[in-house]
Amino acid sequence: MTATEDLDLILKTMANTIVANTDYFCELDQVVGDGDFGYSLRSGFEVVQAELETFDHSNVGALLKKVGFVISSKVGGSSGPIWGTAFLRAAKEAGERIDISHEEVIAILRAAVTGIMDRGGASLGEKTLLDALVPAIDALETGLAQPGAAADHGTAAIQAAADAAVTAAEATKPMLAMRGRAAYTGERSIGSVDAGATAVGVILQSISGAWREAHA
Amino acid sequence: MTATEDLDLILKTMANTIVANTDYFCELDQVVGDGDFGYSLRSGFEVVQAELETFDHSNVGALLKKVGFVISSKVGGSSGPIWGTAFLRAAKEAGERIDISHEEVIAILRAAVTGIMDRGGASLGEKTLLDALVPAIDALETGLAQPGAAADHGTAAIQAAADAAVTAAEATKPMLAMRGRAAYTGERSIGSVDAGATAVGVILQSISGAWREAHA
Amino acid sequence: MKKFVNDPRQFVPEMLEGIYLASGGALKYEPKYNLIYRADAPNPNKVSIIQGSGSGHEPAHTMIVGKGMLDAACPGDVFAGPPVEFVYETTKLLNSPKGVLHIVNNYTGDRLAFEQGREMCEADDIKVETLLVNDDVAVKDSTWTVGRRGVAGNFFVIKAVGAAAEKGASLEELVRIGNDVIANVRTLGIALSSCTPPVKGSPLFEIADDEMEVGIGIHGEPGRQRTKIVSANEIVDLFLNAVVPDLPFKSGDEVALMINGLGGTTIGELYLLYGIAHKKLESQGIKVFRSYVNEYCTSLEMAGASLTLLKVNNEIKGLLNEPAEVSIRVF
Amino acid sequence: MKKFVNDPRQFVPEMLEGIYLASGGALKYEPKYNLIYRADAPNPNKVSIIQGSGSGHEPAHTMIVGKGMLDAACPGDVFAGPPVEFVYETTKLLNSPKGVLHIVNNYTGDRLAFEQGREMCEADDIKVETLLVNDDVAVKDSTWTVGRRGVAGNFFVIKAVGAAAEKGASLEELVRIGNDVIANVRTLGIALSSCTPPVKGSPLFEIADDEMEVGIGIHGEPGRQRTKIVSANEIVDLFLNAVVPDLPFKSGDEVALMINGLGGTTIGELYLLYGIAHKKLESQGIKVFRSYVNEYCTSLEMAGASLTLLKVNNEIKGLLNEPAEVSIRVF
Ligand SMILES: Nc1ncnc2c1ncn2[C@@H]1O[C@H](COP(=O)(O)OP(=O)(O)O)[C@@H](O)[C@H]1O
Ligand SMILES: Nc1ncnc2c1ncn2[C@@H]1O[C@H](COP(=O)(O)OP(=O)(O)O)[C@@H](O)[C@H]1O
Ligand SMILES: [Mg+2]
Ligand SMILES: [Mg+2]
Ligand SMILES: [Mg+2]
Ligand SMILES: [Mg+2]
Repeated sequence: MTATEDLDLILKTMANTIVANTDYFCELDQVVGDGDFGYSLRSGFEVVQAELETFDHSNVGALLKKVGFVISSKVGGSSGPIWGTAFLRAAKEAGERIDISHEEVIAILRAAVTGIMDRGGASLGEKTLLDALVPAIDALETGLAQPGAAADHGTAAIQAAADAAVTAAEATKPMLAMRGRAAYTGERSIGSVDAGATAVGVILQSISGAWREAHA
Repeated sequence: MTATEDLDLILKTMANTIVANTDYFCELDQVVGDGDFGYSLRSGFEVVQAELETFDHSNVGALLKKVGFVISSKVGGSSGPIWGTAFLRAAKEAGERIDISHEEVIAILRAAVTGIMDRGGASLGEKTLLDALVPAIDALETGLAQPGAAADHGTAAIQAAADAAVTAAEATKPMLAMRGRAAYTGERSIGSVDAGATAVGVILQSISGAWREAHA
Repeated sequence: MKKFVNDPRQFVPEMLEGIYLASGGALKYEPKYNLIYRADAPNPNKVSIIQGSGSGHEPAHTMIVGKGMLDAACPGDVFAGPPVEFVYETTKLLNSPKGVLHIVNNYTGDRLAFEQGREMCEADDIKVETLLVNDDVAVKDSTWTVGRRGVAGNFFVIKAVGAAAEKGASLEELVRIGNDVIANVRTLGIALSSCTPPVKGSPLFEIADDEMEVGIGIHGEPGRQRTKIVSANEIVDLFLNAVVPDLPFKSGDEVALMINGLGGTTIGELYLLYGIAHKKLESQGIKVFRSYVNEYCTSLEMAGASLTLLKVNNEIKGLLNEPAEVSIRVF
Repeated sequence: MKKFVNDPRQFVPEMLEGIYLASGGALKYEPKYNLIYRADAPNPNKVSIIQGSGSGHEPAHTMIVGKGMLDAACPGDVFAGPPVEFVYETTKLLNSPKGVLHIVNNYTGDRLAFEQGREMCEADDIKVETLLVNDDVAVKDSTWTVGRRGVAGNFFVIKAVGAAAEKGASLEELVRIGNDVIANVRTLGIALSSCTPPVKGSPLFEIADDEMEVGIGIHGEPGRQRTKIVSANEIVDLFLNAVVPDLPFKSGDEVALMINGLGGTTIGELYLLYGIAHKKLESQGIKVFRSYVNEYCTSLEMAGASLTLLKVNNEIKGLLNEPAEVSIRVF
């Protein structure tokens, strides 16, 4: 599989997972947010789901940029700028490559994280999706550096990343929300997981499953 | 007891009964009306209840007129003009009398009925309080014409009137409402008693009880 | 009860005091008669226009006292017409050499109070005329019934005669104009929920979560039928199929189109209904001259809406376009 | 769900189409960007003023586009700020040589969309300035938080800069005026009920029949505390005890006093609250310059109200007194 084929698999799985979990993601956002997180993400990813094949596949950057544009034009709320910026920064880092090394994958993901931080001003530990995303990338980096990583097409590394995300999302529970709408609740935000972080875990688990199947 | 003492007893009992039955009268009005009949009557009769002693008692007409004025200044909805007109017409018929014969009682009550009909345009059988009030006056007239009527101070006649009102109120059930708010419900008005007619029955039963006690 | 209220029996007086205090001197308040009136009334060069219906329909009619609308309002309690004395005293206080116009919604309570009040005024040699508003098509009109109810169309009657009175029209002219509006205005209301009068403290009627009442009265009187809630498109069809054939409104007619909220429905939904109704009317060749989308005549916090059509001619168009200054405003 | 709606996901576009059709040509509508804008905008002699927040707060802000208020509104879905593209395209379309003013309520979603949108516009050499509205005293402001929320005070910011822009004020002047209003306006909201976003179809939160939420956010965000419902007098004390000491408003100050309905509360109750608040303020020596009693910034059909105080100086008083023409109106 080429890098854009791999990316297609990831994007399609991501879109399917988001559409399938719309209500769940909303429920997560309802505890201390306003309950629209799932709807907002769906508005963009249902377009990705339906039109992915028609997107420019000439290189990795072009494909990521198109997804960033779709999100910027369809997704409202905090998630639009945050996820949109993530994809646009990843696209910039990927550039016109059609082949991507393990190191480049990590660099692209780190660029997305920097974009989210620039856009939303959040740091780690402030109870946002960063608290799941960053540990997952760390785990992926470690995993991909293992000797067997090339042989299993990164399957184990991706699973490790997904597991790290789930664990880290769970660990947002005792955190005090400092960003986004949840921050208004102050102390009341303690005791429930962050919606964005939990969604990252759910999405990465789906991607890991799809990846294993595709590369079995 | 003088005529104004008798009238005081009737007015006090009437006021007490209306205040005590406010919620019940509202419930009756709720089936096909707007549920405010009890509140509307209360607005006037709680003033009668509290201030009756201060009213002009120089003659029957003056006392009835004062009640008519209180109702006209306090009672809203259909009940204000209907009950207010009834008292004002009764006052006019009673005039400056301080003594009232049985025949005069009936004439005063008939004047009230004519007033209600003039004001509201209703005839018998149109599912209004007239359908209880008129049969009650008929029964009173018959009762007062009996040989024993003077001896028992009209106690039996008043009880007969009260009973006639209750029976007649019950008989409004199958009627189609043609007047007031209930008329908007058309066929739906069939099957429930008229609020005003039922209230007349309740009030007359109270008056009959109080009368019997006072004249025992 | 989900309401901002102190003693429920003081709800109307406390509301009226708020209207008075918010007016910045434009209105006066006489607590004895629940009376809100223009500080500059009566004006000897102008007919005085009075309405006194039940409360609970705000902004009608206590909040539309002002230049170009009512001179005075003397409401009764929630959903009860005013006592006769309020009508009599208000008319006396507002008496003008040009006469007094009573605008009465066709409910037994309102009618009787205004008829008796007028008799008392005429005995005092006050010149009074009456307009009877009856725009609700839900109720069949026939000789043996109490006739149609007056609902949101009331706004147009007041607007037209209010504007004409401001320009010095005589009592007779106002009666002609008012009756012309009444002859050309039709309304239907649909309720999605009940409402809770403050003194009662519980809902006026029961209605299931998936039901609506078509043809509701503004005091919760039952309508034509109780059905399942349908889509907004189908609801607009229900409105138009009842209202349009009633006058009838015909291709080529120009109309004012009002979507009135009954109290608990968002203005967003009202505009959504408006858009659908506007398009359906234009597709029938009925041209919308002016739009009215807001709460005009409510039933406390009832969720629901009514649609009103007023067929306009040049005279009515001119009067609707005149300015007005009342409590209920945005700026 | 007790709502007039077709496909719930089309709720916002269908509402916007209604606003457009009701405007009689005063407004234009671009469905691609949920965009409602003045038919005569952009005006090269006037700064263009744009707001784009979540929907569900109507009449804010889509219904206050017009002369003397906003030039354009590009809302997102119910309770979600608009996608970045809406902000970018709207600003491009409304671009004026005098510049573009973004009025943003302080919510993460709105801020991020407008920040990114502004970056994109500046890359296209469009001159943009931003006002951040944050009047809600329920939320403690400190360096490590996201700051106060923007709620009903938004209306006064738009009214003031809208009036000034109409008279030709520069972008810099508008920023000064807007920030002056923002520095002097404070709000607290109290909810008696929840509300139901159309797409969600069920209430946003649970609240018992005898409970209220003090300090509610306009998207149902929790407030300062959940307590039993108290009397209207006590509720006004809660409002004033939170709002007055915050600025603080002091004896001798002149204020605009707004009682804003959150959607499901009757205007009668709003006037009742107004009257109580007016008297309590005057007893503290705070003089009410102008009253605002209506729905300005709602949370769908939520029962509840907010109280806003704006301390006014001569400049702001003059601007508040200027006329405006928008969709939401009575006449
Ligand atoms: N400043 C921020 N930086 C990064 N992520 C954030 C930030 N604010 C919120 N989030 C994430 O966004 C999620 C909520 O998204 P969404 O529901 O779309 O926002 P809202 O409805 O508040 O506009 C949160 O659970 C959190 O993970
Ligand atoms: N035209 C009428 N003539 C006589 N009685 C009437 C008339 N209309 C209504 N009523 C009586 O009044 C009662 C309702 O009174 P009320 O609740 O005060 O009226 P509303 O709320 O409709 O103004 C009815 O039950 C009926 O008995
Ligand atoms: Mg959210
Ligand atoms: Mg009644
Ligand atoms: Mg009534
Ligand atoms: Mg949101």
